[in-house]
Amino acid sequence: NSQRNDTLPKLFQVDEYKALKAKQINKALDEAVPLRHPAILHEAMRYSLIPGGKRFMSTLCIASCELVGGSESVAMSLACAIEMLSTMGTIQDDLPCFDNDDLRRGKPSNHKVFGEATTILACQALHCLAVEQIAMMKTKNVSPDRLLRAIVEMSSAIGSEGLAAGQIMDISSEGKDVSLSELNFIHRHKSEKFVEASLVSGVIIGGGNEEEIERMRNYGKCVGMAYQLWNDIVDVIGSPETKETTGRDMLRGKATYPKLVGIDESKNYAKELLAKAKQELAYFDPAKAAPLDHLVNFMVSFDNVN
Amino acid sequence: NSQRNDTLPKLFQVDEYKALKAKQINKALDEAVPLRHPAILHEAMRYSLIPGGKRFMSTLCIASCELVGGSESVAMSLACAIEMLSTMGTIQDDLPCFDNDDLRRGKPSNHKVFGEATTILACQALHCLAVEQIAMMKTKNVSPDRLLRAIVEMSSAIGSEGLAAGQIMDISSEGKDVSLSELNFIHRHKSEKFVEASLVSGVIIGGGNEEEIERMRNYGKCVGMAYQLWNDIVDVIGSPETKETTGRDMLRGKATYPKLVGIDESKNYAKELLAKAKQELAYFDPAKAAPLDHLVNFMVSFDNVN
Amino acid sequence: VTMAMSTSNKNKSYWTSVHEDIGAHLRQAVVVKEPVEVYEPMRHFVFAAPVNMAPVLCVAACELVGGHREQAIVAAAALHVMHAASFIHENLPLSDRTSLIPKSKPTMYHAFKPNTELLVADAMLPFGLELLASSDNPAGNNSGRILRVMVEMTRAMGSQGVVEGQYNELQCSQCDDDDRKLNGITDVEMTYETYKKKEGRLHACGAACGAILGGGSEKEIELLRRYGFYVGMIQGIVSRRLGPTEEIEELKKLAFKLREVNSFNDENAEVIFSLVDDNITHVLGFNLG
Amino acid sequence: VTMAMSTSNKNKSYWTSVHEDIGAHLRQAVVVKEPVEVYEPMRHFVFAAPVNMAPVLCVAACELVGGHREQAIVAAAALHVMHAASFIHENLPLSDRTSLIPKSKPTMYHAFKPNTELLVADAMLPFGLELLASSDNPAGNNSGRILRVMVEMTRAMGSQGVVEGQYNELQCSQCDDDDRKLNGITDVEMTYETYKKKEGRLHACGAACGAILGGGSEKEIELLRRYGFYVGMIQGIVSRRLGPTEEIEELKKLAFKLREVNSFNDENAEVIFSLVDDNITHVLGFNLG
Ligand SMILES: [Mg+2]
Ligand SMILES: [Mg+2]
Ligand SMILES: [Mg+2]
Repeated sequence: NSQRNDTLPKLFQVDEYKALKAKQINKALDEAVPLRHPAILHEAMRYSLIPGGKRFMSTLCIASCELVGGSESVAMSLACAIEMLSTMGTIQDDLPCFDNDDLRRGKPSNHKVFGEATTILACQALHCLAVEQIAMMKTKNVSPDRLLRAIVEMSSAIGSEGLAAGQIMDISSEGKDVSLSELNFIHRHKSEKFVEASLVSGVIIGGGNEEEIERMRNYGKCVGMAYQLWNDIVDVIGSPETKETTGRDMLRGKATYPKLVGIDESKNYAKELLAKAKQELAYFDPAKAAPLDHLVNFMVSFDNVN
Repeated sequence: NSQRNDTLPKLFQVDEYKALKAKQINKALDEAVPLRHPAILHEAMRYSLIPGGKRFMSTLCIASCELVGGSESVAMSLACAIEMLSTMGTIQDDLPCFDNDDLRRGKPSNHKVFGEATTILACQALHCLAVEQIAMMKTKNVSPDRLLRAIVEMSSAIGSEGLAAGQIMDISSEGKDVSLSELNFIHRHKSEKFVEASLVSGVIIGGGNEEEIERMRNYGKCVGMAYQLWNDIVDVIGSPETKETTGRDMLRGKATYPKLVGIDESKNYAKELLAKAKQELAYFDPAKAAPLDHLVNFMVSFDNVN
Repeated sequence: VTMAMSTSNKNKSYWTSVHEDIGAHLRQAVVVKEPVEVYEPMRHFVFAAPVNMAPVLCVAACELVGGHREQAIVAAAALHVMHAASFIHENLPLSDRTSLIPKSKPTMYHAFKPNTELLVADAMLPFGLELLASSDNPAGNNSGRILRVMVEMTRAMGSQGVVEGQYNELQCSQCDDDDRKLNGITDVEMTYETYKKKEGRLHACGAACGAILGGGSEKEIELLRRYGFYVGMIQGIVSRRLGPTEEIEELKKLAFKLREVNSFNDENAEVIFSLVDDNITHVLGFNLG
Repeated sequence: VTMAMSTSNKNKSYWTSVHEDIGAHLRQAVVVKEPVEVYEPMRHFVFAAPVNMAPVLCVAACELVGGHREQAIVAAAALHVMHAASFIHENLPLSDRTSLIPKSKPTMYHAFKPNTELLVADAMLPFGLELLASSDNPAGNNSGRILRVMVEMTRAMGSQGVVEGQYNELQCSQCDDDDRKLNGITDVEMTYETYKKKEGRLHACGAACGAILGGGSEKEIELLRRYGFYVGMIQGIVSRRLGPTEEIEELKKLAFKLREVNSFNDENAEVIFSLVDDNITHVLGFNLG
């Protein structure tokens, strides 16, 4: 399996791919949230959504959909939904009752511009619109039961079996000593499930069969958890690009993997997860799997980090 | 300690004592719940209270109060309160959402006469009156902090740390296999605590010191649990007087000690508890302890049962 | 004196039984499991949120078009769960203002800190959708209808429905009389827009979803949607104690008019239209009295 | 435009802070511990029960007579817990009738079966009393006042107070118009008796308990008891949407008159009497508007 990297088309231009997808997603989002009445409410929805972050999750979703032969146009509604849901999470995270951040990506956070009440309403509106995006997908190629399944997949990832559950546990363990199994619960629910669901729902609407869905789920579990470990590690030793440690988690006294088991152990666990992910991906056609493989590749070499 | 029985005044007439106390308690209760307006509501309160059961708990309370030198008049308000609380329990027990019994002691149960809504209101009224009885005790010999302590003692025995907790657990374990530790929780909360509190609060308002209170608490724990075991056993093998098994618990599929550990084991445990109770009682003046000792004596010889 | 059961009593017991069936479904669908920290707050708010009539309308509409109760009961439960999210939002104490909508009533003490309450609300919408999806039959041949109901519900709860209503309410409470004069908008107009979007949309959605799930025709779905809209409007006016009584009477007339134009079985129609009958709603306590 | 805080805003934030302090005390006093089966339903109902003004009155009265907030906050929490028991009772679905008081609103779905709900109510009164007793200082030299407050509370909740009110309400709902004519009693009279006993007694108790715990004189205690009574009566009328508006105005006048005869510090009195001021209560949402 360690040779597998070599069988991938070397010429795949991951940066171009990411830039292209991000551009297409941004365009789709711009159309998905028009400035309807009431205008300020819709402005609040758009403010944090466009332009947003790196569109990592939604690009993963498009890649997984295309992997099983789905078209980008089929994946785009789902990708928009995923961006709406993940934006909703970051908006709420900045609220005074959570991290109380006045800035996000250099500009005032949503509630600083629109007030907390409007921000919370905008979040619910984004949430509803996200589901509507999936359900109303303008294509005849996806059956209702697949759309329903994709909605359940995403709902489970953000609700009482996912993100919200993880965050509630995170809050209720504040100021307490967190055990490794509790941290696993939090990481799995707060981070891993959303990555997993983004990938799996892509395969579902792309027309993947049960085996493909299952493989992608296993792949998603590994990549999702590795992604959270990567963030935990970067918080301590800095990212490869900036070489600057953010240390935010430490400042907030948050439980992280490095804090509980040390940096080396954390790196090893992440590597293990990524190796397992590669195994799962090996099930698919290498040429079609190239985008996914390259997309998560930035995490592979933890040793490059610092 | 097995000799202790012999040191007790043999001439103590327990039946006369019980009859006398019951008569006095009945008289006090009659005065404690006058037929105020609204008349039917107060009739509902009196209907099940007067005449009620054997006044066992309230007699124990008077005996424990007198044991530490308190007067019967001091104990009487408390005894009335205890009867109100225990009547309240039996009234509710007959309701359709519990045992759905149409009869109690040969006459129609409270809700059959007054309707469920009025019955439930009468229960709350009895509950309030019980506390008022203790708090408004017409005596200058008992300090407010002792009255307060007696109220807390009784409240704890019937509320979320006592009877109600035991009953909720009982309900929620219906149809499930009950473990011995769960049965212990149920028995302790549904039965033991009320006996314990009746005895302890008697000592508190009787002016007992901390050591006396503690001894009586230990005594109460043993006697209370033994009393429940006695009832469990009688349900299977019949009471010494009637020789008739009621078998009600078995009919309802209720978890009991005999069901979980067998009759012999249950008898042995009860005997053990009663022996321990005697030890605790030995701390007090034997002459003054005689009433208590005789009152619980009916349970001593389990072998007489059947 | 024992009397034969009157029509009014029959209608009452119909609505009561629907209400209780939805409650029973919620009881078994929303349980406290481990970790308790997550599921206890969720169960608390599902059962602490006040009832509205959208769920019972959903079931009644389903039965009226010839569907079975079990086809709509899960959707009704989901409607209540989603409404519970709005209830949390409205009562959330925010740091830049006391509650989301200051004029609403602080009807309860807060059981949890604001961050937990907000997260519980976040979990409600997906939970409602999961619940709804679970009512799909194993063959999956009902997916089309369920998907359509999901669109109905997310639209009703979103920026063109309940959220818009809440946003209006918020604006209403923030601007003073001078602002209103400046914008040439009256308090009553503002409020009218609010309950049109909030209660109106939600109840319209409830009735429409029931009709969809019960297999009603498009005409039946739209007729019942309109009826639900009137019911919601009345509830909106009554619950705010605002707006003139004549308006309520007007809405009731409109609602009854729908009965005349409909083609439903008469006895079944009698039941659902009893919801705008004073005697029924007073007893049911749904605040339409 | 930032403006100096008006008196009205000051009063609002006073009541809001009292409300929030009571809530915070309840949050830490009522926790879900093992066995969850017992304590989860209890916590649910403590926080699902609608608020009334008796607890905030208790705290305000204590502060008005010169006491500290912490002397009354536990009693206020206990008052809410006991009121929660009545709330459960009123909504209990009974087998011989739908709910204890049929005309009350089925405001929520039932989270538990009736037997559990009844037992939870049973646990509430003792829990409230235990809570209250826990506020006694270690030296126990406050026992006299606490004991007096216990008598106040159990009397207010008992057969001459809330229970009598609930019993009246029950009678009211059961007898038809003919019965009423026969007994020469009108619906309004019956209802008046009800909220006199229910809301009136409970709020009178709240204010009196606060005054007792704050060390008020007998005159102050009785004056505040009367004030609480008027507040409760108004709440009773408004919450039932029965009784003429003039009656509310009359009660407000009576309440304000108490302010004139009192000897309190003027600024503090201003705050507590603001509870019958429309602007305040509308925002607080305590249904006095
Ligand atoms: Mg954060
Ligand atoms: Mg943050
Ligand atoms: Mg029984």
